Amino acid sequence: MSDAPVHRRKKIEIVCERAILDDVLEWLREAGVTGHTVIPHVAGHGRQGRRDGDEASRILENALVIAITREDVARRLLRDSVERLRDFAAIVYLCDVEVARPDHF
Amino acid sequence: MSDAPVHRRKKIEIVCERAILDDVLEWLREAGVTGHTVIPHVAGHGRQGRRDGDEASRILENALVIAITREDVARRLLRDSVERLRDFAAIVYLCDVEVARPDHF
Amino acid sequence: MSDAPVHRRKKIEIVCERAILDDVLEWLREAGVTGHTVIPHVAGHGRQGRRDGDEASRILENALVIAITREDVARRLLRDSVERLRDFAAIVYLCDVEVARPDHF
Amino acid sequence: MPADILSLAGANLLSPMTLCFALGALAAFVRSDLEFPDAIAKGLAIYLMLAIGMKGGVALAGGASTDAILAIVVAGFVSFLLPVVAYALLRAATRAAAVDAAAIGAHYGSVSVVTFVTASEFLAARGMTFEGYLVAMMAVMETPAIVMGLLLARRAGFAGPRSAAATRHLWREVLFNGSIVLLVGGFLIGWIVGAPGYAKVKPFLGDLFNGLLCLFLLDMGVVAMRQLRAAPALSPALVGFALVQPLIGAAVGLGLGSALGLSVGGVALFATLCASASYIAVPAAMRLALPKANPALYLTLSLGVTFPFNVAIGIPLYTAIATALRP
Amino acid sequence: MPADILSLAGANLLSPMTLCFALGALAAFVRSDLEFPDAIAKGLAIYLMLAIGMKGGVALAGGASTDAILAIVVAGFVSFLLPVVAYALLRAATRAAAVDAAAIGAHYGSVSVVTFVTASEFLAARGMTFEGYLVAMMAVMETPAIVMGLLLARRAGFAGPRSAAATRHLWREVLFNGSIVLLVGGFLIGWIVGAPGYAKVKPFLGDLFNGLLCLFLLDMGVVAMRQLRAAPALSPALVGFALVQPLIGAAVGLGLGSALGLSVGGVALFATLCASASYIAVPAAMRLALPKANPALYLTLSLGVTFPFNVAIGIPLYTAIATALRP
Amino acid sequence: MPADILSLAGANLLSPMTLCFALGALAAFVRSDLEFPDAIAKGLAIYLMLAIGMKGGVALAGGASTDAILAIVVAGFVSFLLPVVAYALLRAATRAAAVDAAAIGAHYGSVSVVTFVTASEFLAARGMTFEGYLVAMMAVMETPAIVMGLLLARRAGFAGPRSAAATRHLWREVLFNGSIVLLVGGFLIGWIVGAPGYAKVKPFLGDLFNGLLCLFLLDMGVVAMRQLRAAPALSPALVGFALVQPLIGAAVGLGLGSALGLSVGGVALFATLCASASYIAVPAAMRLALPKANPALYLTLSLGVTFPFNVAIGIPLYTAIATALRP
Ligand SMILES: Nc1ncnc2c1ncn2[C@@H]1O[C@H](COP(=O)(O)O)[C@@H](O)[C@H]1O
Ligand SMILES: Nc1ncnc2c1ncn2[C@@H]1O[C@H](COP(=O)(O)O)[C@@H](O)[C@H]1O
Ligand SMILES: Nc1ncnc2c1ncn2[C@@H]1O[C@H](COP(=O)(O)O)[C@@H](O)[C@H]1O
Ligand code: NA
Ligand code: NA
Ligand code: NA
Repeated sequence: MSDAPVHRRKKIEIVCERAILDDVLEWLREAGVTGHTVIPHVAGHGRQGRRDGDEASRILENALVIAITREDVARRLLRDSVERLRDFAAIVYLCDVEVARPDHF
Repeated sequence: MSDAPVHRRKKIEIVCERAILDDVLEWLREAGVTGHTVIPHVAGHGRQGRRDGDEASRILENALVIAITREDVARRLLRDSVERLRDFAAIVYLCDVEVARPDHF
Repeated sequence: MSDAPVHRRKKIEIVCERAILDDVLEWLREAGVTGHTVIPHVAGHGRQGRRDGDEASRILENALVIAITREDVARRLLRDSVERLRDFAAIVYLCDVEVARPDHF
Repeated sequence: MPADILSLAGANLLSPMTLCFALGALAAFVRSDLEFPDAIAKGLAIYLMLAIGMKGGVALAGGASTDAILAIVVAGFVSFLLPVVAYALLRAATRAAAVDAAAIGAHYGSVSVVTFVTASEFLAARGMTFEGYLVAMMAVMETPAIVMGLLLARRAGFAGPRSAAATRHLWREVLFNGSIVLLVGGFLIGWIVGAPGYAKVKPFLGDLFNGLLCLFLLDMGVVAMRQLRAAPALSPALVGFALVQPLIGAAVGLGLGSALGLSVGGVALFATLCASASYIAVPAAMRLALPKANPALYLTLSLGVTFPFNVAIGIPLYTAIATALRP
Repeated sequence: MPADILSLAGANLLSPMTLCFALGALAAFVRSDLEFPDAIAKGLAIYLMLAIGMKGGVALAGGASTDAILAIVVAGFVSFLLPVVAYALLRAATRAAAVDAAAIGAHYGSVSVVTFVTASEFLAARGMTFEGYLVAMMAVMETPAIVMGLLLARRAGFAGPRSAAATRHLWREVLFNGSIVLLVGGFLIGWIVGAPGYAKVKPFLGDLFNGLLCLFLLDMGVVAMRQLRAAPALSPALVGFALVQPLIGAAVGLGLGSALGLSVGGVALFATLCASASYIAVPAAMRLALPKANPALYLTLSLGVTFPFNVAIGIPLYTAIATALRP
Repeated sequence: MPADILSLAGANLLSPMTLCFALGALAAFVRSDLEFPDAIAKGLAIYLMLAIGMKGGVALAGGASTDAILAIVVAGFVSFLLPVVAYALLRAATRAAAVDAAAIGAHYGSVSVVTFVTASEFLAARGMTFEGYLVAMMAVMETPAIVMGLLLARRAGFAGPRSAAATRHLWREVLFNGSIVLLVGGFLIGWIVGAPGYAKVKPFLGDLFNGLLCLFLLDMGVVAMRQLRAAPALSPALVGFALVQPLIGAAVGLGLGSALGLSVGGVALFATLCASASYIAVPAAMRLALPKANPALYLTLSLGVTFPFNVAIGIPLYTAIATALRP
């Protein structure tokens, strides 16, 4: 077990309003992220108040994007997010993860 | 890139039965957490058996709460959770994250 | 606060196609994991292209499995996943977490 | 009369509704992947409650009698007191813990809307009518049982909800849960608009009722059987309770219904209400207020045992007795 | 005539549809857990749009007149220009920021399909007919207002969408959003198949219309009231705007509708379109294109204030005036 | 006769159902945000299967002939053997890998319920009837093809499911998948309750059928077109396969149906069943059992090419030939 090789990557998670989801995914792609996972219906509360997707236009609903990627890519995304997501309901954070197939991410 | 300032925070995640979701969110607020994200329909299995929200009253369903906050707040919540959530289906854990906008959390 | 005991565990997260969800959960159980949480409807993009569950058979949909467990169990699962999940759309990664009730996991 | 009961029961077992219920149960039994999306099940429930409420209101439109008001008050008291009977029976005849007995009792004091609706169609198919205010009686029986369940638990030393949010949540549940709003609201709307207003919505709320009930019972069959399968093995004593308690409730309903001077159909329906157990509103309330009670117990008894018993056997039985009691 | 208005308003307030809306609002007000699954609400909306579209197409089947084409073009222009009126009014009479005024304006230039549908049933219940192409007028009014809203915002110094994906998304929303596809598509299908083809689907798309509208309005009541409760306190000036702007829009619609030679029912419906504000398509577009505008403002005004105002008071009022204007 | 086919095809293309399908496809083509919630689509599918099953059972109520049993057995064999034809064709005429050919073959041996239902309405609109047991034939054709697909794959060296859970899951899918339960269950219920029982649910399960089918086909249009768009470019040979294989299947169905002595409507429907390809049950099974087969291929061929082909052209074509074959 101890001999299993450990490969470190970063996980970036973005909670954002659904309206800009396509935009965020395009941004990730351009930055060189090769895959992502989306939890499409997520509620929340933050500076912009309650957002629980309870109304007809559904603009008050969030999505949660998860992407595993290389450290440099993740850091760049984190830094750029400040400017990029300024006007929208959104948060971004990074976290260390270990993966088994380094070629995958 | 290397010059991007890194701000450390804690992420607290709580999986709990939906019945006590409002209660848990109130508890977070009182503890000084300024925002949260909720994944509203989550299935699971633990000491209390299968919980997959398959029945009409939906009491056998979980929610997943994510909150980014300061380390001291997160540790206090983790400690208090033992007593607070004793009777319910629930788990709590912390994880290190990095954020770009420290004022946000 | 500083006297709160900290117990380290690993969180393993698996994003996989829903078709093999039961199979994955059986595998976790066999490996000695005592609980899990499932986010049942998750979209994504990876080597196998877009998977957003938009079609009638719903085979193009993912689930996200979260399990907190001991480090050795998690490492073994990570190692075995390479072989076990080869043919399917799936990713696996580990992350450090702290819990309050060590007997729980 | 026994011949009567048998023929009623036979006709009931072979109606499209009961057969749909059986089909759903069978599907879940063989672990078919047949699955109703939760949204569809909720949508159907909203439809059934609004439709039955409005039908009741239209039937009463124009006048409201003191008869109706008396019957509604009596129904509320019955819901409040039936949990005591169930609690005593459970503690005497089974090994249920006090907190479980209190929680289960609350379920049997309250009612199952689908059981009521199935019974009302059973009567309609036999040309029997009933008083419009039966719907209001059902609405009023939804939640007093919750309060009595909590009192019983407190007496046994179990505190109710601990946080302010949980208490508020609980009271909202008791007073304004969705079923009550739809039943009472639909009733009032029907009462206000009367037959002419109802004509506009009848193709939807009236003509489709049976068909949508079929669909709903199909889903209930799946849900009830899944609950039974997932549950821990129940002791024979507990299963016995879930079969005897409805009979006790029905007896109370038959007696009081006759005393109130209800029609034969009305007596049968009131008996059905007393015999039925909640599986939506009360579990949600108990989970909040009595977390130490075991949900697998109360869900399985009400949904897995009593509900199918009433749908298949109870309804024709209570109807036959109500008919026999006719003065 | 005032007596007329009052009796129309009274009849409207006591229809099952309006009462269902009130019931939903009440449920949300007491914080009942009554909740329509989102899927059901969307399914109902799809039904209503397809059904109203097809009805309109069948009514016009066979022929399309220059009258129709002229009316449709006029409707598009009205939608394009009404935001300017709303913008001016907001800037003059309230303290709304320029970007908020532009976004709110776009909502009032566009239309609310449910308001239209409610009005069409109100007319039908009174035996009044209207031109089939009113549906096409509604479809064409859905989105020109979005473009004008963006122009107003740009004039005030706010850029539109920044990324290519957002721009594409916005244009798809303007040209092909789901409502437009269903209304125009349903209209064309009705136009092609005519009465004989429509007969096949009438039991569903025609006979059930009122009943399903009840259900939809029940949900709208919940949604509108929740929006009102969750919103920050609105200034009296803003609430005033949300009551006056529909009257201005209605006046425009009454005038132009008469000038176009529409029937009484047609004039009333066109006035209703001009008076109503979007709460689905436009918010979605504004959120993307003008993120600095405050969504709580535009949603609360259109959904929480103007929508109930039109359903309860506006529709009978505009109808009474259209009747009085009859040459 | 060619004139016949053309006029049938024309009438079919201009029915509300086909037009709704086209509208959905168009909406997806222009990337409209028109979207059916998944729960609504599933709810509609449950309705269609229960309704068509029950209709079939009622038609057969009272008696079951040896004719029916023979036809049902033959249908099962056809489903089992058609994948061999498809496999051979794919391997000979396209560059599909063996495992893909086996998986695609399984799809074409099985059936598409919506295609069947659309065909049955096509016949009804022309006053043509068919044997009630056609529904049972459809149910029996759902899954034998899966078994043959796995045998073909094993012959080519691909193992089936590897874990015990996957094998159990697969067998449940083959024997008790939701469609089979609803079709067979509905059939049996209809057979038991007969015309008098059916009368109670006919306003819902009968009268609304066409209208709800419209809604379902609208969604299918969206889904089929999205599948086409998302798919990798298909080789012309593969597209050709998806157009030729239905014709081969239809020929088999026309021949065997005539030999079995089915009515003209029955022959046309059986041909449609043989021509149609599964896009719900079989993909789910193949994904588990043959993960190395490419889902984009089998989904696109069955849902994106063959399904629209059958709906628009196949059904009137097979009907015209069945009519011409009448002795
Ligand atoms: N501290 C936090 N922890 C977790 N999620 C948050 C936090 N703050 C904000 N969010 C999420 O991010 C969304 C946008 O946040 P905001 O831009 O602050 O309104 C919210 O609706 C929440 O879902
Ligand atoms: N080891 C674990 N890993 C991940 N989730 C868990 C674990 N144990 C419990 N859970 C989740 O927490 C819920 C409540 O757990 P319990 O209180 O143990 O029944 C379960 O239904 C699961 O969703
Ligand atoms: N880099 C990544 N980050 C996050 N999720 C991913 C990533 N790559 C793949 N996934 C998820 O894992 C699923 C299967 O991936 P794959 O096997 O690469 O197609 C995808 O549909 C995504 O949901
Ligand atoms: Na009861
Ligand atoms: Na307007
Ligand atoms: Na076939």
